[in-house]
Amino acid sequence: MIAMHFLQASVGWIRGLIAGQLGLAADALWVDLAIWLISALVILGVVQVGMLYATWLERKFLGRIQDRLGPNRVGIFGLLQPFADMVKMLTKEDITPAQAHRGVFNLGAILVVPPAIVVFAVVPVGIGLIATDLSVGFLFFISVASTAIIPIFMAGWGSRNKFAIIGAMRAVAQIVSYEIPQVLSVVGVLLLAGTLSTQGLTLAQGNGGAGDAIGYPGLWFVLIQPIAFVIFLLATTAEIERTPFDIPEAESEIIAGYHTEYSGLKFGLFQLSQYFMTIASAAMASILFFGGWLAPLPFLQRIGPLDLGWFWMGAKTIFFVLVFMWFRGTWPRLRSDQLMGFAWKVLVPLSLANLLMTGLIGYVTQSSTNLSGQPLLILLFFAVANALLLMATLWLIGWWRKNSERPRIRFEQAAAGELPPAEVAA
Amino acid sequence: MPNLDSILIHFSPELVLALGALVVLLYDIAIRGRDGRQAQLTLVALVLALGATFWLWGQPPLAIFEARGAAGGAVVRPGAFISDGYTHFFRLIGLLTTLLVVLSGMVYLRGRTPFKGEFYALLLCAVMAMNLMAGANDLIVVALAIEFLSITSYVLTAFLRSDPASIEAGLKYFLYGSVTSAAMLFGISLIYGVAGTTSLTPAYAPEAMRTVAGVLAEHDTIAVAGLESVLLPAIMLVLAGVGFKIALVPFHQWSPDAYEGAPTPVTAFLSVGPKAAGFAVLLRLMTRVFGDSGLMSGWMGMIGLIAILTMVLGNIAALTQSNVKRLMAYSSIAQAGYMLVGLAAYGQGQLAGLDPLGSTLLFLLAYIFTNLGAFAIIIAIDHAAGSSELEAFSGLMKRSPFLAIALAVFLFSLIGIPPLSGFVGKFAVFGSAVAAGQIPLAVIGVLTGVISVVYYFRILREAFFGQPVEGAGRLTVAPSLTFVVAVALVMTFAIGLAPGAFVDMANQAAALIAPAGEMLAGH
Amino acid sequence: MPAIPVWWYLMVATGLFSIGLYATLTRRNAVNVLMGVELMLNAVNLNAVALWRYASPTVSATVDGQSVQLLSTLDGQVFAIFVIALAAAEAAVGLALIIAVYRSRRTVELEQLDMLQG
Amino acid sequence: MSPLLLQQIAFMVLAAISLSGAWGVIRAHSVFVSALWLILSFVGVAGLYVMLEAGFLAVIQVLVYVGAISVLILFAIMLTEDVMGQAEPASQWPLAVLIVLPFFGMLAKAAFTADWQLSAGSVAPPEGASISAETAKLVTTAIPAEQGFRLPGQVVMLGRSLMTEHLLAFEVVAVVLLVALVGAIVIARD
Repeated sequence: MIAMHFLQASVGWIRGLIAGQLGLAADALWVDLAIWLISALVILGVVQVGMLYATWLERKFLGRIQDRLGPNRVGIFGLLQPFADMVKMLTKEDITPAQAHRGVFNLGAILVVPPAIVVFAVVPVGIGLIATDLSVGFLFFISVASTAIIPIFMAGWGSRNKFAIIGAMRAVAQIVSYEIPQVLSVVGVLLLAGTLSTQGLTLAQGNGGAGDAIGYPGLWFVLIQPIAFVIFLLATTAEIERTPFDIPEAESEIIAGYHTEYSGLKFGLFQLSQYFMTIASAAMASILFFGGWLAPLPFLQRIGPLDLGWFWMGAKTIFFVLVFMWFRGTWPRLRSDQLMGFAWKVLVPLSLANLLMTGLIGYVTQSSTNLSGQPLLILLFFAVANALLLMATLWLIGWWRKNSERPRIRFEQAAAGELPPAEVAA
Repeated sequence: MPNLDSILIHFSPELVLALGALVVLLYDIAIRGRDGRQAQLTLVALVLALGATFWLWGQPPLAIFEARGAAGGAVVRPGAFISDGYTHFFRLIGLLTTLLVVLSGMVYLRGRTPFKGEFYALLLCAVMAMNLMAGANDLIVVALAIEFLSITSYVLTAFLRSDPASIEAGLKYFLYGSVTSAAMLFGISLIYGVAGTTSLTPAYAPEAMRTVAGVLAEHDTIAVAGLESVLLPAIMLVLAGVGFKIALVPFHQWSPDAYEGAPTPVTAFLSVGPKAAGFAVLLRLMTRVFGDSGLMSGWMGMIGLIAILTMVLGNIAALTQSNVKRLMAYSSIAQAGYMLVGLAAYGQGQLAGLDPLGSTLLFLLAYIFTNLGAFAIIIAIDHAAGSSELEAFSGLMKRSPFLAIALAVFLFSLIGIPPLSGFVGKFAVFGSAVAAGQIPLAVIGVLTGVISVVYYFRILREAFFGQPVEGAGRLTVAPSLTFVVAVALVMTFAIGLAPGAFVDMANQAAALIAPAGEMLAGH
Repeated sequence: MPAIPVWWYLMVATGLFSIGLYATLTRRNAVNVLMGVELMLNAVNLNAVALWRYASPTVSATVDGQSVQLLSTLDGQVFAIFVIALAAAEAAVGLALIIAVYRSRRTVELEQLDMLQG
Repeated sequence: MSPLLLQQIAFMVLAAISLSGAWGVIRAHSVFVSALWLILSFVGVAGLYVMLEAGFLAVIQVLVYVGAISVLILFAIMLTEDVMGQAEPASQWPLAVLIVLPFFGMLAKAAFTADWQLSAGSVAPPEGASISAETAKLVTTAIPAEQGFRLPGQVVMLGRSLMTEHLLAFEVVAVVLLVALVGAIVIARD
């Protein structure tokens, strides 16, 4: 409470300062605009630096995984490497292919960045510390992230290069497909929290949050919805096109996919947006399932008057960024048909099953008077249901692996004339 | 919260259909593409839904999917779906149509498509959409149901995807349809704006509630607020959407192409199902919602004009067609024009004992059996010859006398020769027009009817006096198809010879959508 | 008096609708026609939401001890949501048809689709 | 500058975005570029929804139109066009103008002259149709009000509305989507 008052007071103090500078009343529209501008600049700055060091972290971490040292020449531990990289990238020649559709080609590279920045508007790092607490925060995140598809199409089409187009189409097919399990897996969490606001979702995982009000204890949602969490993590990895779901830019097949033709600064913009999205997705995973800026234990939430929300949020985000990097370092890339099959035949049914389970338990516990106020019993329900779901998962993955070979067999049979033509056509 | 029990009871035909569609799809997956009994399952679902409809006929009318207040459970918003005699009438028409279409198309489809399960599931969904159109009491449900039927129709039209004509027909149907439905939705959004609610009528609800019909009835207020200039264009836009489903001129351009390219059983379905459902929506909207006297004078002229255009253009364009499916497309456009005459005669006096709207319903009832019977024969010939050109009908008399004579009966009925059902229908609508003082409509109807003799006789001449093409032997017809022809024959004669019971049926259904007595008396 | 009169919105919607209609009437490429339809549907939604915001019946309610005017229904928004769903369904079927036509005819220019004509 | 004027400027900008996007659709020479203009128009309309205080709808607009329908359209273009393909110039435009202009005039005049406030006030909602205290509370409970956050807005109300007043439409749209899914697969599957 004290920390909250401290923060609110400080926000008020900043408002007053700005108002004083501009010579306006503290609640004037311009002050609002100035506050928005400041938060935008803060987000941009933090994310920018975060992105630069994410590249460093990635190279260092991958190096360790692969028993190497990673960058260690520029600065201590190679800490200045990102800046060297940046200078290199900015000074490279900017090439636009002669056949490219100039406008679409350039616009594609420019438009790829804004969605990746805008999503940070709904990432909270503490009470009151959020750019805008939208009532539809999570949906906002998803919908803005989904607009990133359009510049990918523009890049692929504008390049007039078949690898770029194939890469773009693969990327879009993948992103669109994985969006479905990504959203469906979270619906269970949304049901439990009863809100779409990211701030509300965070608070629902704390003591005294909305979770308590409807009979769920102040627990991180990962404990109640573990399978949903795994689905979300995998789908998100595919959404941001990282290994093992990085088919769109599989170097060995289609060079660098939709950004094959880009160089210098424009290539840098693609890199930038990808790291932005990685950080944003890591942040969203921690908000949805790991309590966001809430500390793991209540007494760790603040030191004296200082709220540590930003610290916990940052720590969790970095943890998930590392998880994505760990995926990249250790998993092989999936085949294209496996990739789509995995989304539609495994993740979508599972997330639907998870939603059904959550809805059923939620309905039972809310309609039964015996159960309200018995959080442990409810948790037990969820544990049993999740165990059942886990078994279903394993069975489903086994089935999928058995069946995912089938297209090849059918194709070979067809080639050998073993299947009737009608069936081949079908 | 809506009342679940009443939904389960009064929505049972649609629930059965939805469940049936699901079962057919799952069955199709379970048998893994082998030849199965999807058609039989579909028939079971249709018969069950028919049974439910007959059973509901004895139940008191009710509007379901109502919203109730949290506290006392009082209805705060009238039901979104009306389950009364009018709805049952169209449920019956929709279910019977589909039953006959499935029976006559079973053999035709075998071997023509690998997606039998999907075909029948879509057909069941189409019936469900038609039923929804008949009972819809909410602008949103009206829009959804029309669009639902449209989407299923597009897919069914393009169902034979190895046949370029089928796909092309589907695309043309789709493009026309999506434009007109967007126009209709625009009109609906304007009507919503005028009324402030999407709920259409206070059907069977005890309390007075805000509805579109209620707001529009306050005609003076609307005129003062200048909203009349919004409503008439809006009604016109809605007419475009519904007119597209019925294939009224000038929203008919899709229909010859779609009819010709679609698989013949689908053509049979399109020529009857969406038309009937379109009329269901049209009549209910025009009378119960826009039936206020001030508005009516605005749209009555439009309806009369459309009826004339439809009758004239349909009959004249049919004269030059060489493909029978295409010819039947224009023929069915013309028939829809005749049906519309009943609506154009509405509210201005009536033929002894027959409501003008009842005459439309009676015509519809007569039309579905006659037209489906004719189409059953076209399906049989198309199945055997692989073509629906006029030449394929040559020498039908020698190849199958039963079909040839049945065809003659159906076409005579479409012309309107007594004592067949078509005559009763035409007599009813044109009689209503005369009684309502709409003499020009009746005269044009009769004259265009005379024109229609020419093109119907072209088919009959081929069938009776033409020579069978080389190698075409006796036409063997599946028993299910013979059954359809027989049923259609029986009904054609029954409605023609003993119209009494059917007139009662149509009248009772029409009475439910006629506005209350005082509104008529106000004229 | 609100800052923006409702007819401004309605005018934008009408403009979108008219441009969409023009596109459907003049464009030869089936995909372009479909885009025109999408514009028309957007006009529908804008209309519905604007009229919801400005022309819905209102009721008084007490929220947190303060008496406020609330819009009593969400019909316009619900209508728009359903139209969006319909647009998605329609686009899926329509584009499937376009792709199927292209597969059999190698064109999606409407003037070259002339197998059926009377 | 007053908030009122600011709102009007915002409206103008968004309206200009929507309409210029639509104009681009009919003027662009390439189908792909047409589609990009269309997306711009969608975004503009989403902005107008925000101005109309329909935030949920704005997000849905972006999610479905920009994120899904335009992607479908772009896919169809990529699958059906020669990548370099140029659309032919529009045909029959005089006729189309003849149809569209009177239509626009009629609707625009109607929208301008009509007194839309009529429907807002004329019929009083009956007892029970008003938002109950209970409902009003529900809208605000998702986040404890004393913590001073914004209301979750209309999302909760929309959900309730879909599950009560519009239950039938909600169920039907599910079947429509299933039918569209099945239909699209039947038609387009290789």
